Amino acid sequence: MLVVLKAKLKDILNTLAEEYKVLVPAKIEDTSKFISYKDNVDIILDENVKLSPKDVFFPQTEKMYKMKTVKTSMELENITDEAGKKLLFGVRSCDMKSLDCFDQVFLTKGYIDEFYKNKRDSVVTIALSCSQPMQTCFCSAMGVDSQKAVGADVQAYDLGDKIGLEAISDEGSKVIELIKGQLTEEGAEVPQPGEFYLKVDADGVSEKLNGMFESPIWDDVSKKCLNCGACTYVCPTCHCFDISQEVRGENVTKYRCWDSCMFGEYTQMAGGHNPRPTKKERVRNRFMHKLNYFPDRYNMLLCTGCGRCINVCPVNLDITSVIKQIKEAE
Amino acid sequence: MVDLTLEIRKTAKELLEKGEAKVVLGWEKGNFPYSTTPVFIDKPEDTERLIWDEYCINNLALYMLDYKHLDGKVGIFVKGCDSRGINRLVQDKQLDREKVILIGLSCPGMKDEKKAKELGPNADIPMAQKCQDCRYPDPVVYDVFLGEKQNKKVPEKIDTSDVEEMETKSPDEKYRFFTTNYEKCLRCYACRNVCPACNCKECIFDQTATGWLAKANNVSNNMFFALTRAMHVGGRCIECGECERVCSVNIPIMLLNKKIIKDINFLFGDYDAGLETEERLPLGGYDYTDPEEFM
Amino acid sequence: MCENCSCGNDHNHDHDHDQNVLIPQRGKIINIVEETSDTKTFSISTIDDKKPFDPQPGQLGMLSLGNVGEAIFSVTNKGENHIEMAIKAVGELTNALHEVEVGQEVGIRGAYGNGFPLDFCKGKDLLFIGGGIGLAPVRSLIMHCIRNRDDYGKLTVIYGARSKADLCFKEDLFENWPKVPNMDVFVTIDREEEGWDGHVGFVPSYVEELALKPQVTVVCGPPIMIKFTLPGLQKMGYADTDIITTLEMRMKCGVGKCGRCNIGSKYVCLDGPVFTLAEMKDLPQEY
Amino acid sequence: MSVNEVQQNKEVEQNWEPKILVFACTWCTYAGADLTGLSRLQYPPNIRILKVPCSGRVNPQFVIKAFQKGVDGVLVAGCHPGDCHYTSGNYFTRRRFLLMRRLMEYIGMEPQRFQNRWISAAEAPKFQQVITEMTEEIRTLGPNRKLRDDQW
Repeated sequence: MLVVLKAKLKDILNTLAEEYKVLVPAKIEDTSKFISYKDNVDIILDENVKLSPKDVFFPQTEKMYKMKTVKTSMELENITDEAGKKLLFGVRSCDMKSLDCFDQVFLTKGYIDEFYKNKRDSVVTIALSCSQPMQTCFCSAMGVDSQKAVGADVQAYDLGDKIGLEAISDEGSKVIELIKGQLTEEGAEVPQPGEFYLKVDADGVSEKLNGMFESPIWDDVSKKCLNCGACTYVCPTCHCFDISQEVRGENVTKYRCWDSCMFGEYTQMAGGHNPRPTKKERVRNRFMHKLNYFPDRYNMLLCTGCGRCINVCPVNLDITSVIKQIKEAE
Repeated sequence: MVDLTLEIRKTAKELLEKGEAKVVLGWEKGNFPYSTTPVFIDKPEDTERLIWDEYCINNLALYMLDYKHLDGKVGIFVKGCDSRGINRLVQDKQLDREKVILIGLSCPGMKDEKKAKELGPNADIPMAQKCQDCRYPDPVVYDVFLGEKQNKKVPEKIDTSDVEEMETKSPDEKYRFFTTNYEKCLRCYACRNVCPACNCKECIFDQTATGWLAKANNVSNNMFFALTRAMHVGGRCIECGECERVCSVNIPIMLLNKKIIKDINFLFGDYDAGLETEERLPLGGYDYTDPEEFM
Repeated sequence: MCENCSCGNDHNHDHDHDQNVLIPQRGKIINIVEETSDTKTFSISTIDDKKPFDPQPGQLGMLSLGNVGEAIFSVTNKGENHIEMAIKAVGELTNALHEVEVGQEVGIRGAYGNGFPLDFCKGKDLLFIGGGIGLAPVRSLIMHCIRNRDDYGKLTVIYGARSKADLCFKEDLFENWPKVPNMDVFVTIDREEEGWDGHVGFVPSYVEELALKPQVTVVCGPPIMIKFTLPGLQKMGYADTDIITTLEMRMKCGVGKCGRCNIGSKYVCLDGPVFTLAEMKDLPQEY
Repeated sequence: MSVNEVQQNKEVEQNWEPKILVFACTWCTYAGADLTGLSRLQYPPNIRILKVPCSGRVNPQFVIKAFQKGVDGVLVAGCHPGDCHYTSGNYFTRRRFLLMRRLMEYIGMEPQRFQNRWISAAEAPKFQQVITEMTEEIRTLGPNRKLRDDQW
């Protein structure tokens, strides 16, 4: 396997930065997320970032197009995406899996979301295996292999003081080619991942939920929920958005931005009717969507076990407990 | 910490068995040694789920809004901060004091869950910031009290040294500080939703049709949110620090709330929100002798 | 599978894959008909006088006013070079739309949704039941049947509104449709009213009164009307698979991405808005 | 941003004039502004007056929104204490904005940009003076970028 010392990682990133706009997981302003690589960024390799990389592909606020409205006329003007290839270094298996979910949503079922596709096509990914799961991690229960990500261009392995690299796709081979001179060939074994703290058994949970729309567990589960959007905004798979506009006199910018199924306004119709009026319906929809509706539609769970929602929930509403409760329900 | 778990369970069980309360709100253990989660018990046999340990940090008062129309009484365990939250809701006529049974608990100060996650299970976990700043560890109102009051010596006035330090900076420094922080804001509204002072039936930030706050996330809109919220909870904030605790991107929200508390104390006389239920709020009243700066 | 491209859609569709589906075409309002005090029908064509898209009966279109917003409406009819939408003023955008005049430029995109099952309806007698603005989606199918009159059996319309003034599409109801061969139109209003010599009563009871033989039925109207009409139909022996209705949810993208219009694992914008009663029974009751 | 736009922005900057939003209570300050005009008292044309029924009508979010939308300064003006048409509206105003002014300063807004004054219907010279002074103060500070929502 081609390896590099972690201490020399920045040399590689510097080389790659000549070709790509490199994004790395880093600590910044008392949180952590993927940011543009610079020599002085505080890269973190021992744990996953607090905010998922989804905003690289699906920004929290994304301008879509502009309009000029003068009296009765309305002219449309497209907005072009910034050009250039991006390279996302150090994406964990859970977050790679979430891109798989995003691809299903944005690229299939008859319509392609061009905004997403343009960004997706311009990003090359280097996935990084996890040696020690964080306490809130439960990816293996969601069918994610923490050592081998789906859809990565390059798979990187955490080998202690070194990182091993393996090209997966053609794009990945190009990346390796660029840095080949800085890598050494070594016999290295992919280490076994550490134990998961959270024991979750999600087998059959999708099927079990088929008859559970009216189950009393939703009353119980939703009681403590505050209906904030923290879980949905840190979730790497949550992809709901709203479309709105900013009006500046004649100039209108149409944009889309993240939305959350936890907010009452989300399904509120103009006439006043709201099909999901209370937190019970909203919480039920969130978990049903993740564990039943999405599998039904796209044949995969809409949860990758990254544990971020467990980490941020103000009231510790824990999806693994919900899964347990579902499985134990009559 | 005195282990009151058994007493808590017993009290809750009695309330439910005698039918004095329809439901009892407390805490149960979460999935981690350092986590608890609010629990709503309506069957006597479920009272075994209740616990009392150094991680029962959630302020439960705001849940009373969900039980406004319950036919019957609600039992609720209250620490100092929870009890002030209850008073606030009663003061805002959001809650009928007669409909709650407050079971007081003296709070030794809860440990910092975020730090516990970072430091691991064997570390010495520091007290949560909100508890370090707490001046009312004993409930200020209760119907039943379990355990013993600490009557701990607490500072008479809120510690605003961090606010004062901020005030000494130049306008641009201050602006940079707040905007770098609010640039991170996800606008998940956890701070608002967890706040026992926020009890509007429909929040201004949810009235998208009015156009006050666009959904677009940018630093200007986020600052609009932060400042408007700070003003809206001005005089109502009970310093429970829940907003700052739940922020998923660690914005020092209390720096804004404490600034307003400090100024209220200075301008209109010392005021601690949530200590009583009859008086007018600082911003809901006035005094002819208020400082005059508008001449 | 879609034969036009490799998009993986379940059915054929005519969208252009080079076109960004979330960006509308530039269109304009070429005609406005005032149906009732709060409902107008807008005819919309592209800026170069073409039909913005070719909707199947029951499909949806996303209409926007530049500085107000965008919302989805069912297409009530189509012409050579335009589509029609009947819009009731209920919210921010719809109120603004009611203020505009002919010539106003708008954004228009579509067609979205599944539309009515035309193959299934072919050759059969069809009963259309509508209440208030609920006639809007049904009208697209009625107009289709009239245009292709030989392909369908007897057509019957039962339509009701609160008052005479609230009746939509009056010209169709009283002038055009009664002249169509083998077509009956029954109109009712909720309460007695001066100058009205037609039927008085609610739609559900009128349906039971008329006691037509079981046939393929399209029901659209306010939830309360649907709620009371369906049991009546079932009592009269109408099959669940023959009862067709349309559902509505809040929508933003119209193409199954933005997430909010789901009922269970179905997206109303993509898999709906047309569902048979049999299909609806498989969905969670959350609409 | 295209080169053209940068050019335009520079021009805007060069020809920049302070833009001040005045929330004026209809009973006192608005009438005072009226009298200023009737008395032929000159004041800088940099203000836009927004008439409110009472200075107590002005919510904190009005002020922040104004800065978001691009004004360089905000003045909230109403009747003197004791003169409120609704008896006590301006006492509430006083409390609210004593706090808000401090909060705005605290987050880095220059205090000159957000001011409050009592101006009665008879105080035309005071209106003239306040507007003139405030305009000059803001002119010295330059255009306001803080809180502005200019990312569109």
